[in-house]
Amino acid sequence: MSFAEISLVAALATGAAAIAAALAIGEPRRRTLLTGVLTAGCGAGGLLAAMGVLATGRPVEAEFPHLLPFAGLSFRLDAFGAVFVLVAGGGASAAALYGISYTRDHLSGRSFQALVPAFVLTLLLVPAANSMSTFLMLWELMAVTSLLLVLAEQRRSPNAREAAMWYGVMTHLGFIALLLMFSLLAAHAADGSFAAIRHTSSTMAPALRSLVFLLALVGFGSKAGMVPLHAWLPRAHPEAPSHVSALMSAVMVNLGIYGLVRVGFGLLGGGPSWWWLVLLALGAVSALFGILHALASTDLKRMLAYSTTENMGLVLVGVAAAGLFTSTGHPVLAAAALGAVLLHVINHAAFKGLLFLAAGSVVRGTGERDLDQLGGLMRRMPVTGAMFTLGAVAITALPPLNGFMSEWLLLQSLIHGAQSHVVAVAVAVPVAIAVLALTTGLTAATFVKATGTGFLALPRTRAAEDAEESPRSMLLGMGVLAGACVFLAIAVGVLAGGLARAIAAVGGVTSPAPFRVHGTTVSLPWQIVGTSVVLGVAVVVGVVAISVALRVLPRGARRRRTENWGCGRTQQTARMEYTASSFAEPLVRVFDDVLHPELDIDVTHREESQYYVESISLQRGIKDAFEERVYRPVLGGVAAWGRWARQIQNGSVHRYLAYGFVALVLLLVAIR
Amino acid sequence: MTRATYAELLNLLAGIALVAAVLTLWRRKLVAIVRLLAVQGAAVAATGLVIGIDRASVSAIVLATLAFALKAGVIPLVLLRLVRRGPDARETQPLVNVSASLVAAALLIALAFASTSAVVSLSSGPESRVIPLGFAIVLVGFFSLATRGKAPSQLVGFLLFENGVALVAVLAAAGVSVVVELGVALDVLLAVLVLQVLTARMQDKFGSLDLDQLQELHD
Amino acid sequence: MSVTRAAVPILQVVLVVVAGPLLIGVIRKVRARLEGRVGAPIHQPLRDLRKLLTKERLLPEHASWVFALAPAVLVSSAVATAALVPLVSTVSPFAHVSDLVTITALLLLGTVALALGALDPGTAFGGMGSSREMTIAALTEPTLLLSIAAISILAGTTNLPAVVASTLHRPEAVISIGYLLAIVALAIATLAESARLPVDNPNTHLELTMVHEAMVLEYAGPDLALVESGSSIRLAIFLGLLANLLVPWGIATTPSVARLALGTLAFVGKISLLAILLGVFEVFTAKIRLFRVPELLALSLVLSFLAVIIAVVHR
Amino acid sequence: MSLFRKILRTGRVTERAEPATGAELMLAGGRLRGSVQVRAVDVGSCNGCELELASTFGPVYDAERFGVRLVASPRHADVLCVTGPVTHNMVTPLVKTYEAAASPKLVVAVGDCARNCGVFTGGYGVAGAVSDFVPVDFEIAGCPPHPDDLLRGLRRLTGR
Repeated sequence: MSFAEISLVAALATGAAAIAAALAIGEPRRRTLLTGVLTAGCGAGGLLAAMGVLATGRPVEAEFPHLLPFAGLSFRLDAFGAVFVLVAGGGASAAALYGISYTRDHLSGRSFQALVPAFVLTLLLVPAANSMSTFLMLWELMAVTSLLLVLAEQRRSPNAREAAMWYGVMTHLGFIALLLMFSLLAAHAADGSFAAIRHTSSTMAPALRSLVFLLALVGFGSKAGMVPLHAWLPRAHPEAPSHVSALMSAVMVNLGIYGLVRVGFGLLGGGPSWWWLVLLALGAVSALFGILHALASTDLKRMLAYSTTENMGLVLVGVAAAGLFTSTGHPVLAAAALGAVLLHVINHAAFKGLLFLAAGSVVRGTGERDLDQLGGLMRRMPVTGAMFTLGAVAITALPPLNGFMSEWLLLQSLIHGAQSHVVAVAVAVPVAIAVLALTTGLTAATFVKATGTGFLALPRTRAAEDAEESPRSMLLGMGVLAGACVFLAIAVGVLAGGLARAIAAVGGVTSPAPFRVHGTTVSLPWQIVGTSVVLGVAVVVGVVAISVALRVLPRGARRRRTENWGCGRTQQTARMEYTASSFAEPLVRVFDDVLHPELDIDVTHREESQYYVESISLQRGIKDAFEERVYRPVLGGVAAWGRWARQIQNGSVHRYLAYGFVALVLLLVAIR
Repeated sequence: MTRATYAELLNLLAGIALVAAVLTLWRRKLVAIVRLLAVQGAAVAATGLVIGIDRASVSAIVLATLAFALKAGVIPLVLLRLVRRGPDARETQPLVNVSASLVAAALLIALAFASTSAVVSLSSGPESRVIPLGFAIVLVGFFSLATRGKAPSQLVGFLLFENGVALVAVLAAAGVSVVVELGVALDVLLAVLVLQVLTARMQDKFGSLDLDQLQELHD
Repeated sequence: MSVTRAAVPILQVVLVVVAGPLLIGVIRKVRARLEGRVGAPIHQPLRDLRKLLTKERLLPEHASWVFALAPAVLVSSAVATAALVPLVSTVSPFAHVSDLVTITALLLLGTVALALGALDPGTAFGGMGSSREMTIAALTEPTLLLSIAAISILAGTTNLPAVVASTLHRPEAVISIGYLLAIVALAIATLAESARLPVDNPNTHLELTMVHEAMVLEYAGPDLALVESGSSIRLAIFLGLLANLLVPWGIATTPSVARLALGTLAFVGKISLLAILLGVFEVFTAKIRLFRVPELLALSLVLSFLAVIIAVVHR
Repeated sequence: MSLFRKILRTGRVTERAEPATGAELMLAGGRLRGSVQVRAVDVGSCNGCELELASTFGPVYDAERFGVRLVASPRHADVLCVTGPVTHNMVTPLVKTYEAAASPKLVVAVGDCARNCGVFTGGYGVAGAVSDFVPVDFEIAGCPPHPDDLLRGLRRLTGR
């Protein structure tokens, strides 16, 4: 038995043990503790297994022919799937540690405690599924467990039910799409196993292949929060308990990407460029739309959820680029783009998980999610504040942290791809570059807003004023992910080999020397490592040196604390400082064609004269354009159709008999 | 001149013409917009001139010079008079705001390049490689014709459009059709004069050149 | 040889740290002369910095470590950039990581750090400044990256020294319309990034019109010195980069002492010329309204986009 | 272009300054030699002094050539040029401004009102002279002081 197999089995065993512990142990504190530890162990096991597979490139296989009627279960964890198991394992262990004290107070119930490890197990197993039936079953399990977890706090937050409804409906529409897609594929194959499908998919009719791809786009895209199928994401992710939000936003969405790549490249073996142009457009729109809404929203967790849509958009752009480059005969660039995709999936898991955990710790410390009500937390919750800042720097793709590496790689592959001689590519790619750049800039603005108004400045409410720091296990959970962010930045070169194996394992993308863009001076792994280390060292050393240098100045040793300079105002309060909404206002105004901000101001005058103002209240709402324009009409249409359908059956027996008779006649006519 | 410099020169001129078209979307001052139009006309005519020189055909050179006088001289001057007579010297209410129309212009340019790729690959001469730029000018001109509120700036849009057509014609037929082009330019001049008279009338009647007000008259 | 090669980054850093404030001095001098004044001597900004370093350090009552750290991050990111980009010479131990995407990211790091530092004390103007700064920065990113993409497509690489070298080998590339458009777009982006007119007025005293100034209202003494020198270094880098992309001649391609000396002279000459032009330009332009800035940046975006497309099609 | 022609025609309008007298008083241990940032604080003046101060920094007198610059925040300032008698409402702002500046810092009382309430002595709105609230290091007399005097005073601070 190989190392990977052993650790995988260990992971499954501990996972099962965690569920058992959650159900068996009566005393809540011990239950949360043991379940958390075991779940973390399960995650760690998955992590190790993935590392083993990535290191050797040898897949782990298992067949259980009789476990499921007719189909049986078949697993095969190759290097590509291992990347996602890696992410799931790491994220799960951090979230579980965090959960120990996060859930102690109000979420220590048996069912909830048991659901978390179950969810983690599905996350670990989905990338290992090797047949249609196995995949669909695990996929559905994953959806159901996460759905129940979203509902966990329905008593405390009224929105949870509505969110869960959106999530349930949309994820099942996605499931139907996937079911259709796999049945189409399997219909042409000997059986439902991926190997068989891969074998015969090339013989399918082009139109059918395209249909399969589009269905995959719908099914997996909705899971990845791709616009316009994103509507559930900014609802469901914030409503779940924060460590579950972290798991959903950092790990589960990635599986949408996994499925898309697995089907698009692995099973279908690539396709015509218009597939990828469509995907490119959708990805770019998702990125821009997501970050604009993240910028405009003041709810901390909702903002993070929208930024997940944005990051998945970037990843989808990468996938599309890989597809385009493959279809136009640039396998090397395709490999680079796919490498960027995988790297960004890993990085995003690290910093998005970190940010969600930090947000959870804020919610726990203040009971507030609205940035306009927070402020000054950096001095009251120093560790959480530092963690959030780190995550913000990482997600803004600033050197020397990890987010920079993957965006750098993505941009490199795009810039070099723009030199393609296929005009469609040559025109589409610059647009993608522009969107990427704008997204980066807006991300910077968004997270300066979040950090600056949430953690810096003066507290705006009592809640923020008497916030207290979270217990140790939560900080530990964040620390793990923060460490991951730093490690991934400095030691990204370590991953290069594994990523190369993963790309090779996908199939459909074949590259002689992965990560080597020939004809230019870019040879990626080398340079990424070089860049990260050089920049990291340079900036850190610089900061330290300067801080020290200031101390040796004649008066540099100590600082005099003074009152803020308020232009001599006699008193200044937190009401005078910029809130999150006011910070975002200029950009919201610039992009009002997209965001359609609704502003209503009502001024109540004193009765004696309209020149004396009693109070002014200002409300700004920003609605999701796609919900307004797409969802409402569709839902309305469905409802109308339902009303029409009701007329058909009015309960009269004769009419039903008549239906039967007409049907029979038609049948006879048909088979004549 | 060498082929390289010839091709580079064509690019440069066509590029100037396109940039001028884009700038008309950015500027608000009608006078500035008309000046940009003059610059563009000059660039387009110069393209014809360069091709004529390259072909060493006297007639082409002569006609190009005439076109130059017309596009960079007469038409802009007429327009300037028209603008100076007008009450409001700036494009106040474009139907699409400036930033949005600039982004739209970028997309139109991309579209132009994507759609004319076939033409470019058709012949490998340096002229044909510049055609996408001309086509982009056509699209941008059409765009500003469609989205500008004031009569003069709409006129400018129309003339941008015409310059684009001229450029494409010159490039496609590599200078031979300067005759045709000149004919077009002439009746465009005619159209401009007519429109000037009309707008002058509007001016005197309603005291403004705002087309929405015409709309109101209609209903 | 290897010694001089290793000395290149140090030389460049020293150069920009000194030249940055002098550039500001030159710009002020030019403006003063055109306004009919004598103006402060060119080395006045250096004097100011020296004095600020001897002053007392203040910390606003509500500020956290972010406020204290921001200037250091700003300066060190700028210094790191100065070490990477080819200002004096195209050969340097960091040549392989000196790439355009990295540079933009590094400069963005400085911007973000200062924006956070401005929000930290919780004053109204700090928030206003940082909000506006981030707005402008966000809208400038696409132009920066696209113009960069255009140039690197023409040169076949995003590695800066390679780009400059390729321009040296193919001077005719500079007059190609794509290249020129990219440079123009980059110039507009430079004005926006380094808070000059018409985007921001560096010597306004009216808080409500401030962008960059409003962010640094709370900084005093040595911290202010850091902020000032940090932004002046950024200006020097931007101008030097622009100069070397447009007219790379004179830059040292071999790390010999003589060539480095020549390169230094050329660099100083180019950026001071650009600074004079900037000064004249600022006398002749007014600051545009904050909500007209997006239009300017949209224009530069279109230009850079056009540059990319032309570069792709006519390469 | 018309502006450019104007510039050329106007040329330099700054008046020649008399050479620096050797007898500068070097306040703050001469740490401000050659570089002084000034923050003007109006604590209730009739704006006469402001006008003169403005013209001191204008083209004709051009204080900037001696290393003096007006700044927007006391945090950036070494010298507070206080004008006018301190009115009741401006007492706190004056003290806060002084607190906000980083030492070494100097307070210059510009004009007679600042030195000793001038014509406003005993006015109902007047709380007192500047020196009653913050330590004044240096005074420039006059009602209002002539730009020449202001220039001379500022030059004694910069020592140039």
